[in-house]
Amino acid sequence: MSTTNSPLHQAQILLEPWMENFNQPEPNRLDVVIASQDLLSAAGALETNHWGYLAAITGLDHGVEQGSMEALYHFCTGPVTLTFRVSLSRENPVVSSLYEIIPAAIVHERELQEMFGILVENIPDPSHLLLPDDWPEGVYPLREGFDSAELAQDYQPDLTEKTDRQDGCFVIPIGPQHPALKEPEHFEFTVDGEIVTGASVRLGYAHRGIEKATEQRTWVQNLYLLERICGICSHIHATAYCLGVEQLAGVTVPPRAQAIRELVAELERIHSHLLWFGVAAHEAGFDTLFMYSWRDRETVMDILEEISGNRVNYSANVLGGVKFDITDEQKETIRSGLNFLDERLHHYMNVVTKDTAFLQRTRGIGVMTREQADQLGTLGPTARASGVERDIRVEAPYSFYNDYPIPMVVETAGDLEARFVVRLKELLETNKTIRDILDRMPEGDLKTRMPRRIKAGETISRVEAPRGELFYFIKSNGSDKPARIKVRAPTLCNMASVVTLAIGHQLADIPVILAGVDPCFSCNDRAVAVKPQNNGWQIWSWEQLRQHGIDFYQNKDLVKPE
Amino acid sequence: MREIVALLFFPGGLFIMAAGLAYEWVDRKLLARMQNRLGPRWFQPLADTVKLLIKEEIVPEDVHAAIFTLLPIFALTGPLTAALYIPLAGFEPAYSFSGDLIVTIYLLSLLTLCTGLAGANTLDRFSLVGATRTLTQMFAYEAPFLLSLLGPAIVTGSWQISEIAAYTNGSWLAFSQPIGFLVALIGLIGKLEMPPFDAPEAETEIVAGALTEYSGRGLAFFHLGKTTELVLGLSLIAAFYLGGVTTPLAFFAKTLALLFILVGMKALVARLRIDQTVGLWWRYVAMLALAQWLVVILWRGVAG
Amino acid sequence: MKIVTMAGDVLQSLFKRPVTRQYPHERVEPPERLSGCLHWDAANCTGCGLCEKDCPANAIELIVLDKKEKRFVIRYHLDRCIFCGQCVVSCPRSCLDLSSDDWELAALGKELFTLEYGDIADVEDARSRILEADVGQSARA
Amino acid sequence: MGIDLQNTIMDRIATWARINSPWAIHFNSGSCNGCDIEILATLTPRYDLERLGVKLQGSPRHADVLICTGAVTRQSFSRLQRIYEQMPDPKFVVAVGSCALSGGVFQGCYNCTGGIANCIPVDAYIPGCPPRPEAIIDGIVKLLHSLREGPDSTTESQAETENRRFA
Repeated sequence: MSTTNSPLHQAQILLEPWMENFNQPEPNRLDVVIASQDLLSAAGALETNHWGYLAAITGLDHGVEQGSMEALYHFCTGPVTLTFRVSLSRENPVVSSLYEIIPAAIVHERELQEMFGILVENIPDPSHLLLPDDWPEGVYPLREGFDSAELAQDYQPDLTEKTDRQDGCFVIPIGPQHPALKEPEHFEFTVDGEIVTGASVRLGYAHRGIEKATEQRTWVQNLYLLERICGICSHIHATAYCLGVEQLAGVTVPPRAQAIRELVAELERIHSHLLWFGVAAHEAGFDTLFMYSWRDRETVMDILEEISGNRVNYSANVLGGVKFDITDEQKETIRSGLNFLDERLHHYMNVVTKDTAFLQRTRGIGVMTREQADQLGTLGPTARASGVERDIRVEAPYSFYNDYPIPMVVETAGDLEARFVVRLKELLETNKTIRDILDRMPEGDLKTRMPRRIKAGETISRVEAPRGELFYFIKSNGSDKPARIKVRAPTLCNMASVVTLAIGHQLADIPVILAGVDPCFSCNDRAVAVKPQNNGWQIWSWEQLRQHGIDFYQNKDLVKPE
Repeated sequence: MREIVALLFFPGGLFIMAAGLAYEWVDRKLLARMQNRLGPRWFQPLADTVKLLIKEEIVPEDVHAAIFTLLPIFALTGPLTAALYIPLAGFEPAYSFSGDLIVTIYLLSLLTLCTGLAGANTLDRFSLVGATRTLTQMFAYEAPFLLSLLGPAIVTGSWQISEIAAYTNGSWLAFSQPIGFLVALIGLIGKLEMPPFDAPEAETEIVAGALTEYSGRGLAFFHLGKTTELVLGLSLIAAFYLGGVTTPLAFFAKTLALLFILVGMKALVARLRIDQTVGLWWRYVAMLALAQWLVVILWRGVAG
Repeated sequence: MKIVTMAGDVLQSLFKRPVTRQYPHERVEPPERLSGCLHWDAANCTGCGLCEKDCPANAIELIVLDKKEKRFVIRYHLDRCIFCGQCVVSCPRSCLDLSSDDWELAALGKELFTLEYGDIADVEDARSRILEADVGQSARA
Repeated sequence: MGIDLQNTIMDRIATWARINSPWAIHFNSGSCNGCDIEILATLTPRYDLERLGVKLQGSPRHADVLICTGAVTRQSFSRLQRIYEQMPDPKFVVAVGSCALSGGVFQGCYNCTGGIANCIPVDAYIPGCPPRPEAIIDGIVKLLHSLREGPDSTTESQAETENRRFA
């Protein structure tokens, strides 16, 4: 407990001057009530003392009767979460932007603004992050009383062609349909010859409105809705949700079920990383590597299909446990699959670190320093490739990671090569952990009974998805439907780095840099979509871009005046 | 009569196009097998071409329609004409005159030029970048490729393909001029925009490069032009460097062996960026080709 | 520093049979647990409606014609189903099953995706009731 | 008579070429990625769609078949229509996955318009969440089959499957 308490204690001391009230709902959480005018100073105090990072901003609408809203700023470090609760009036909700202190806050704030209609003052770019361009003014989907049927009725798609050409600049659009993107997002890169001088992103093509939808479905139905935020990391989304709901309900999941959850999560990591590995190689124009890595990926897909019955959305979780057992026969299949993969992974490691032609495309490209990675709020393997030690499985072990620990893999180079190496090394560790689980799998039940109505309360659930930390905020009001679920997927945080890193590179490097952070827009938007929060950089405005371009490259030639 | 046959059936026209499609199949099939896949069926390139020919052709707005329609035809004409001057399938070239080597090299460049123009003609941004890259790459590989083909010409003391082929018949210049041979081979990859030098049509960056806006017949013509050029290039290199292609057996064996090397490169090497491509060509390959050239000239001076 | 690190793989593949499965000419048994089309066993059904309630995609409609006589029709929307198996877990009498061999479901028209399980007469009955309800609704409108 | 014969032969050749060379383009209209990776998987060594002549193209101008996934978010609605318009005739649309068929699990979400068929005409539907790569190939084969035989034959064989399920 002392390890958990000391950072929170420290935070309590730091925040003393502004703290109106506080409570500790769970041992690893501290909720601090802050007045909206004190927000900047309080966040500044954390930032100057390097206390944690901003993980997410959640909006809460308490409804017309109470007439109030709340913005929750979640800061995390290690296993603890510190939450600023800022109360706002429903008629005139205003907060000030944390952009000056925490540049990474802008995405979260823009999401807050468009989803709740909370005005964020001084935000550099107030445009839509996730919602469509033709979204009606003054309609905020996550506020209480928003009716999607009403909206759908008078929806007329805007079919006019939008021109995105900038005067005097040559703009290369990538997306929403583009061979480099398997998902619809829209990037625009301004190029001078082959050199990229500016970049912007439009998210929201995959924004489906999942967070709102969760409030209309039962706890059970939401499990599958949230699983489909992302088809690549489906299991981890469902797991994060289950962990949170079980925590709220006060239910303990049988050990065997927890072991199976971790097993599937790690198998999913193999599938996700190999998928990414192939796609990144394809972006770099190395199709043979793509074909081979996807061939080998079929091994793990077969395993997943055999144990769960589905190749992608395994539906392994139910609330209170898991659906299926692992038989001894299946354990053998998994072991032999892992042996094959181990051998192949060593081979690929050799390829990415030795192949001259491939290294030309990865070594020293898209370098992100530790400071940048920290400042841009990157997560997961992208951050770890730059030497930032952030891995929830190690820092705040959930589920069964205490019993089957996994070491953290960190590289320091920060370039594309390091991102390849980090992920491959991670897979080797993952394989060891899976073997460990198979060898020492506890006996017992697969699930416990779950109530259909969940006790009122709030909880936070953080897990390590293949792409980085996944953050869930779940609030129940005691009914059979959640009051609010907020999802912040890792890609939201990582997108910022793409836009920043792209400037000054060759156009040809862009797809690889983009692939390098392993973006998952469905997570992003979906998640984002899922909840009001997560998405990303719809864009950096040109001002921001320029600012960053100047800051990071100090090369005025590369940044064209408008 | 002989002219009509030469123009329409052999070696121009039908034969060279059929050979092109067959070689394209070998290319795709080999690549697939190297990637542990089954690969396309034998008639795949033919089906692709026929399908493209009967498909609707969309002429985008804002382009010069006549140029848009005519460019593919010119692009195909270049290699088809060049086929008349190159020894194919064990036969002498259909036509021959002093200096036809130079004409042939220009005819072979026509396809690249047309591709570049086609890209520049459409206002699509991917096409424009593709066109820039195509032309940039052309300036990079064209000089070393030319130099590498001139090596055998200097040894022979003639600018006529049939004479050079007759001279090199039986003597494997690949051993006496290894650098020239390598440069010619790599030059051919660059010319055909095959991986690893496929930056001009890098799918993940600029969709399909200069040809992004082409559909139907236009695309089919460019496509045919490229496969035809593949056969011609292979045949030329085999004739100059691999001891001649005077029998059908020698022709097919040697060109397919060369194709195998090409496909191997394709499978094993990651795509180079356009700046890396240009750097590689001018900094190393062109210098090497020049060195080889000088050696050949000096050697001739000393010996002759 | 090597130029061709993948040469071994490539050469091996040339002389080996490719891993390609020539589906549909060559079929491999799908795994036992595969989730395919939903099948319903009418005999045990009590008409509790849990499957309909828990389905996250509204793929199941349970039409109760007569609860005492156990006359139920299940209308299953294949195009909505996400094959998650929650209905199978929820069903207290194990009447539902995601078939492991009925998975080649593609079709050229959407009308084939609405499946009705139950006694033929019951299905007819259910259909006419729905039709009546529809007529009633449009009449009111 | 002569002209008829000629026409028949030309038609046959055209159909043959179309069936054997379906170049595809893939558009994700806001799906979860599950279907998209399975579509990509059909191109990899295990399934290798190139053996049926399918080639994934980047430009809509080169494609014959639009493989479409997702529940069509409002933001991607017009993009999808534009891509469809950019494709040259004859063109076919395959909707992959439950979301693309009906909205699937995203029915009723405020930003989803629910299904590809609301946006552009669809020629083949492949249910699944996501469909296995084999099921995707099955759908494409059924589409190609219908091109050869005309749409009726496939419907008949489907009806048989249907009866089996009833029984």
